[in-house]
Amino acid sequence: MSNVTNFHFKPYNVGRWIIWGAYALVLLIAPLLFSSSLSTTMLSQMGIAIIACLAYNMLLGQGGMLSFGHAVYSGLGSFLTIHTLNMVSNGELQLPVSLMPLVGGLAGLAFAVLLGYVTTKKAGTPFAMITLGIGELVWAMSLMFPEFFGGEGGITGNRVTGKGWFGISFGPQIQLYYLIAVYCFVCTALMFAFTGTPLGRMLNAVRDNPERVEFIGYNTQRVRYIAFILSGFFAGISGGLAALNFEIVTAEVVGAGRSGAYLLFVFLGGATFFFGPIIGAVLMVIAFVLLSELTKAWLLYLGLVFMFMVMFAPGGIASLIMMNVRVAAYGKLRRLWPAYAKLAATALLMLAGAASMIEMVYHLQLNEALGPEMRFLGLTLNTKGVGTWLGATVVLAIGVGLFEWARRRFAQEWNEVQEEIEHLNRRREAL
Amino acid sequence: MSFALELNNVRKAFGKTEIIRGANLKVAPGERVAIIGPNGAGKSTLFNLISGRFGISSGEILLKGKRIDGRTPYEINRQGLARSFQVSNLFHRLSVFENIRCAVLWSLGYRYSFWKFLGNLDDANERAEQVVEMIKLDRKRDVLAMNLTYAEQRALEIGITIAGGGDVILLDEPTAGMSKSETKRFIQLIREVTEGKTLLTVEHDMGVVFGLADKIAVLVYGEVIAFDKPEAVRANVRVQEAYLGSVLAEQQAAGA
Amino acid sequence: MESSFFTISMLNGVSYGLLLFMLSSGLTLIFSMMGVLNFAHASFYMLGAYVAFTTAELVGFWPALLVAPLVVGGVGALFEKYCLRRVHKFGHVPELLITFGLSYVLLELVQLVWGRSAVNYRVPAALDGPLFTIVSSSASGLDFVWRQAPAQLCNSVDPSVVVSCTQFPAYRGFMMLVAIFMLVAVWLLLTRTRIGLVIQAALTHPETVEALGHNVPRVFMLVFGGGAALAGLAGVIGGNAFVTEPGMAATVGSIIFVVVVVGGMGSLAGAFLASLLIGVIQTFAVAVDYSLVNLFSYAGWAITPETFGYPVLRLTVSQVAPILPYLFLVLILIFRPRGLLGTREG
Amino acid sequence: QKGETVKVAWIDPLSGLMATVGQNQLKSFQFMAEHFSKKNPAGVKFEVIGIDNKLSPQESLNSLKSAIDQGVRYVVQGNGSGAALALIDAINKHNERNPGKEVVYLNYAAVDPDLTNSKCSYWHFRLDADTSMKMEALTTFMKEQAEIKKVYLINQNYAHGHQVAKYAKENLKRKRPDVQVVGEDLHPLAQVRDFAPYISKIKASGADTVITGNWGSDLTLLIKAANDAGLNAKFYTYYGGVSGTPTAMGSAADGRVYQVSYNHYNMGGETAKLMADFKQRFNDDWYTGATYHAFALLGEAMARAKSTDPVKVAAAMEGLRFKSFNGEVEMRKGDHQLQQGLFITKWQKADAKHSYSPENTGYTFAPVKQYDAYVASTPTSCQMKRP
Amino acid sequence: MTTMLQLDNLHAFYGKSHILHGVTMNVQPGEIVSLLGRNGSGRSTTVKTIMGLVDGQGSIRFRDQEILGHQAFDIAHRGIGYVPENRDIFPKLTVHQNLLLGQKRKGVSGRWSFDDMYGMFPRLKERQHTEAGVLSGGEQQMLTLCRTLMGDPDLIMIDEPTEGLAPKIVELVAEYLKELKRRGVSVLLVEQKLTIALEISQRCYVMGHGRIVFEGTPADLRNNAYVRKEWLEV
Ligand SMILES: Nc1ncnc2c1ncn2[C@@H]1O[C@H](COP(=O)(O)OP(=O)(O)OP(=O)(O)O)[C@@H](O)[C@H]1O
Ligand SMILES: Nc1ncnc2c1ncn2[C@@H]1O[C@H](COP(=O)(O)OP(=O)(O)OP(=O)(O)O)[C@@H](O)[C@H]1O
Ligand SMILES: CC(C)C[C@H](N)C(=O)O
Ligand SMILES: [Mg+2]
Ligand SMILES: [Mg+2]
Repeated sequence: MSNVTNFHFKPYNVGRWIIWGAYALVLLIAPLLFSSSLSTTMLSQMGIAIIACLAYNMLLGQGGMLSFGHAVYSGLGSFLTIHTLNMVSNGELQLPVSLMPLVGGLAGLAFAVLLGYVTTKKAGTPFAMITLGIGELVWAMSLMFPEFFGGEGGITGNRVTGKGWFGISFGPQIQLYYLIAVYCFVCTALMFAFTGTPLGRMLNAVRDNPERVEFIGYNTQRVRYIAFILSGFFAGISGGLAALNFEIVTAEVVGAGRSGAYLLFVFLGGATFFFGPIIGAVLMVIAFVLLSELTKAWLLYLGLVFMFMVMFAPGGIASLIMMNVRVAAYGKLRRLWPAYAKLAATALLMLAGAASMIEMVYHLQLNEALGPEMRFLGLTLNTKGVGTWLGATVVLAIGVGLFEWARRRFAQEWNEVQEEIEHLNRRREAL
Repeated sequence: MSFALELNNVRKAFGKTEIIRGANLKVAPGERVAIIGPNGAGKSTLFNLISGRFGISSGEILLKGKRIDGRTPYEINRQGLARSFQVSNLFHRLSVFENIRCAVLWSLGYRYSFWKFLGNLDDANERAEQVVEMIKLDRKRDVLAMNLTYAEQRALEIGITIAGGGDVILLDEPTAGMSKSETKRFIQLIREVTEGKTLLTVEHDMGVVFGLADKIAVLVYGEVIAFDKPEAVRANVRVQEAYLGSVLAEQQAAGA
Repeated sequence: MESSFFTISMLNGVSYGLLLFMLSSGLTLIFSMMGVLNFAHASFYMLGAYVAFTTAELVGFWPALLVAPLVVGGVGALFEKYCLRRVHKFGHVPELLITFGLSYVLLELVQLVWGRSAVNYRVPAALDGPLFTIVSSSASGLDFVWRQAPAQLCNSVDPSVVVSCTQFPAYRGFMMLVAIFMLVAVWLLLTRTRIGLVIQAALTHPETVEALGHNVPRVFMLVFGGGAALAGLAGVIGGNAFVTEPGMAATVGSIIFVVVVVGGMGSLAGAFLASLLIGVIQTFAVAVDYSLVNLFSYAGWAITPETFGYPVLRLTVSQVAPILPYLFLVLILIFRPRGLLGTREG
Repeated sequence: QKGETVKVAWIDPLSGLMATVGQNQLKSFQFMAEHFSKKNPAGVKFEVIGIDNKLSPQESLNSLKSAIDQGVRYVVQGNGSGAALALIDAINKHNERNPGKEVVYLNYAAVDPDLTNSKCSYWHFRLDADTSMKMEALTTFMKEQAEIKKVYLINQNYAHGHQVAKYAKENLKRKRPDVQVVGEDLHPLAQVRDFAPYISKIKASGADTVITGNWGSDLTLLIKAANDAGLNAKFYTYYGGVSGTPTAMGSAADGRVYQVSYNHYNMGGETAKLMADFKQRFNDDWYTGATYHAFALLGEAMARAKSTDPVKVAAAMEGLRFKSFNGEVEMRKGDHQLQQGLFITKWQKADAKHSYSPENTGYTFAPVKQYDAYVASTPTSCQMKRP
Repeated sequence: MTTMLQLDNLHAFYGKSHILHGVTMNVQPGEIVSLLGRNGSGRSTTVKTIMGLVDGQGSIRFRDQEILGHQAFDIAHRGIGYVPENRDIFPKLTVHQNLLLGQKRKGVSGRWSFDDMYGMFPRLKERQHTEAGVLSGGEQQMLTLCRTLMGDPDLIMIDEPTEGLAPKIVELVAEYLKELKRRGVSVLLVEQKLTIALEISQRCYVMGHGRIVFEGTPADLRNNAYVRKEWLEV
């Protein structure tokens, strides 16, 4: 992917104000649009995940550090926050609940200072493997030390403690959501600001060419280390918020699964763009909470989506968006609409065919107790009927055929548009 | 007076093979020195030793009178020594401007700060703009380094080297791979941007050597066998034997 | 330590080490040659076990020994050809992620085909039972008896003499043999052919290598397929030695990375050494029931549950034995990032 | 309440390490729901909604939210005391913060004694027998086995394993002071691939009996390794019958593995028919007896409360005595722990008398001893807070 | 005798940018032909297209057989050798291993043996077992040339072989190119240094903007001030 943009930090940029304003607005009104209790928790979790994924991307996207163990920092942040919460509940300490995520942040920071020192000595594969090792160690310890980690049951707490301000007790999920939203906004802004600081830029330089960095006066190890600490801080904040959100912290929060999810979804969202991880985080929550409820085959879908994304859009969703933004900036997006529409329609048809077959297979294997009939896309399918299978196959085949046709048409138009843009650019350059 | 750069009996061995065998060199401030020598004589290695990329086996290296051997590259750089590479060594996913700006940050004292915005660092931005203009890449200011042509990359390579404001500059084959016409333009560029600085450069093109250098050092098998004014070096029998003494070199030199 | 216990533990350690090597040899092959950290390796291992199970049901264990690696190798080769190759140019991280994705897909597919519980994949009769029995008696020391030791040998007549018999399973011996076979095969591949060179060169300059007359895509496909086939072979052997179930991939998932990394990126000998070392260390660590508490009380410090850090001090070596490899990994990477015998850092 | 449909959310893993077990139990619940919808004293219909919690406490909370959004007022869960604790805690908070929308939680397999002691909750009802009760029965059985002289404890290094080890030592000291505990090991959960070193250690210790709370691959690999090394000790286990384990044990474990549980494969009567039906329908074994308890208990309590409102039903369930497949059982009022008889069974070849063979292994767990509820009953320290 | 290499109306593209616009040229057996031109005129692109590394249209015939559209390794096996510009040595392999990879089949070398190579550049022999990545720039250049020779090509295409070499070695390389010719190898030489190119080649082509703008003998070119001025110098 060659179209990587750069973020010049130009203050007083109108576009920027609009984007940040819109971001704040989305955070503000989302729970009003989606108001069921599940969606409120999901929104809360998205806010938390956004901070975590952005923190992770400080390493991966901006610093070129592939970590397999970043959950250690968010997780330990969670544990210290919940312990603090319990101390406050027991009256051993005075601290408003709204500041507790900072405790998590400090914990993440402290552990990053400690463990990051050895981790960031190296880059590349050794870095990746050290994080893997440390992650496994912390995870194994978490089950062995029930005193701190609470064993299998974890540590529970009650966020309704101390005296609330103006009736804000953080008991109702919605109040907590707004706390998370505020943290999410502030952390996003801070992390974005970081990309425009000398250290942030040097981190990019270290990613691209650590050797040269040494010859322009910087110690690469130090650059990585400081970035790691900052990333640990933000990860810790997200952990702290998670502790308040769930009011229980168990060993899984430091586990490899969590770390792996950060990696996968940051990548899926797009590690090369600042906002990529935000998309990734939203998808992560949707995938884990909703997708697994919608279908038993969610892991299969997830795996396939990953493989396709890595193959066809290695820059993640963010890069797809930016490619279209570029086209739009030249005023040519309208021309692509029909092609997009065809592409989407045929893709849906193809997916419907494939998904119905997958769902039927899973139904046969898992839900036979409910009889051979299953509901899918509003239809009742008889999983034992030859006709159903035949139908699904036909839909799939037609879908594939049409999709291929639409894809070719689209590719052609897309190329044309790109060529025209190139042409325009060259003309502009020549002027 | 103290020399800008001083090498005393520097030795370097890789495994059993000794590549630099007691090199001595004293460069006065403001001098432009070209280092020539057969392939594999150790010219690039010498640059690597001076700039701290490799440690020396014995001897000492002084920069403006201070020992720098055993220091890390970034420490040496902070003392005012900058170098370029034989193969372009850029930050390929950053734009031309960002490449240069990265290179000026340390010297302006911004170090590892993450509480200031680059956009507000007027001195750094100004300096970076200046350098971009100097290396004549202002029209490519926002192009990613990896999308530049070869010659532009070489120019950027020089830009990064000089941007930090170091006053001792090492350039390793800056014109390699360029055609005659481009080479000419480039020599001019180097002259401009290194005005008033101490310059060491490695070159095989005698045109460049004679066009650029006040003094020439000849490195053969890890030893400096001659260090003198160009004419004197050209007349030196040992140098002719070891290195020059060919039609090609004569022609190139004549063309300069 | 008693000599019989020592002998048995040593045997256990070495055979466990060889087992680890068997599991990770394909990964080493792929990693050392192509630089790809193949997260789906364990899934190939699982696939090998399942395919072997079905093949063994149909035509018996011995054909399965051949069929399963071929099938898995084929799957690996196809994956390389249609997926991995496409992302190669994007760098190592996408390569790694696509194998991540593959591991999900393989797991789900295996569950769809073979169901979610363990399958009854058994050791063939010819390899069932002990290879030899170690008879240790407090009177006459150690003695090795081929196959099963007769019952009277294991029961002492004299009550003052303690006799105990420990069997060494034949299948474990077989497993060791296969591991050695893999070592030799991979070693030959690396040293006797130029495939390794071609791939290493192609990692940085694929076009140049092609221009020199080497069919680079085919070589990549063969190597990846070969690595997958080795995983498949490990699955044939490991599947019945342990349990063939969907969780089997996850249980070996990270330990094999430890072996490869500790050994040194790209070093076969290193991986072999690391396997043995980890096997032996871990086995002996299990036998050590001492903790820091014991150590300190030895030195005269009284440690009570109130002492700071008691939960850590209380852990015995045997309790942490299975996670020692990770500790080992972290320490090695910090102090010798190239790994035991590695030559490069990444 | 007659004719009403009662939605029961099943929150347990369908993916990950415990997916196999989860699948089986979801099927069991669906099967039992169907069975009890046909006849129950309250005349209600049961509908089971399966939600995958991926064995994760945090995900369980999401599942709970989703269940509540779907109008569910009854939740069942069993795999993992971690998820159980999370659910208890969340349900306590939910019920407190949302009066009128209370949710009741039936725990069918999470056996951490804390759940009905220090962490007990009014909204939580446990249908399985907890670790301490099972150990009580197990050691009572061992008391009578004179040949037991040296015992070795090997367990997973986490809460459940710690508890098994603790109760084993306490009970043995009390009931068989002459028995020597010759060794104790705690190994990390699901991390050990090769148990041979542990077996050597057990062997070296001279133990004749091993007590283990291990489950899943940690149990099967342990038994396999023991068999390979020719270790002749007897194994006293908790989880020999769980999906996958019978297959793995096979003939290797013949006569050497004992299990303590509140049901077994050869109980005859109604269960025999249910098991046969289940097997025919799903080609799988019905071994989670608590799925039966759950609907028997709910049906009975709803009939008494004449309502399906969780608050009333919960009140009715307290202290309720009802008939289940293993005789009359009682939901003890003080801690909501079901009091029921326990069985000690032994892995052996299936024969005419003990004919049900799990996973078509040709082997079965045959009962060797039955204990009445009072034998295995353990005291509770629960101080129940009632609304 | 058949023509060694014949290009007819060759067009080439990098993605969508059109670089070669109908190149027609040929190389006869036993001939040294040089291809001259300014930076960016498309010389490297021409040889890469012949080698199958860049997509082309038109016709490329090697010994009267069409090779356009074939894969690079196949073209190499037919007997074309290619020495890339910018030192594409394999940095992690030793010098010897680099040479080993030059052989198309293991252990099969034709006209050239390892000893020939080491005899040609003794410097390489000294550095035999070092990683090629640490070689000096000039040493790398020598290695690239030798590596291709190990494949025993009948036609060798060399892209800027003297780049970064000391003047003395440059002359040495010129000698070796003549030696190649004596051993019956045809050479297509892409060069920057006019002196050398004109001295050793029999014919030369000059390229500009992806087209052939001049064809003739070195003597013709020397006499053609217009072409030199317009297409070669500033
Ligand atoms: N890290 C290293 N390990 C082993 N040998 C090395 C290393 N670095 C350089 N050398 C050897 O040192 C010798 C000198 O190399 P150097 O690059 O300094 O030559 P140079 O004078 O710059 O030549 P050129 O003009 O061809 O670039 C070479 O023979 C090279 O192989
Ligand atoms: N990979 C590429 N993608 C796009 N354009 C390219 C690529 N490589 C070369 N070009 C363009 O093709 C044109 C011809 O390049 P080529 O490398 O063939 O020139 P050359 O005559 O060999 O010059 P040089 O002296 O620089 O080697 C140039 O304009 C160059 O910018
Ligand atoms: C696997 C990757 C994280 C690192 C790779 N070895 C590299 O050198 O960049
Ligand atoms: Mg050099
Ligand atoms: Mg070129």
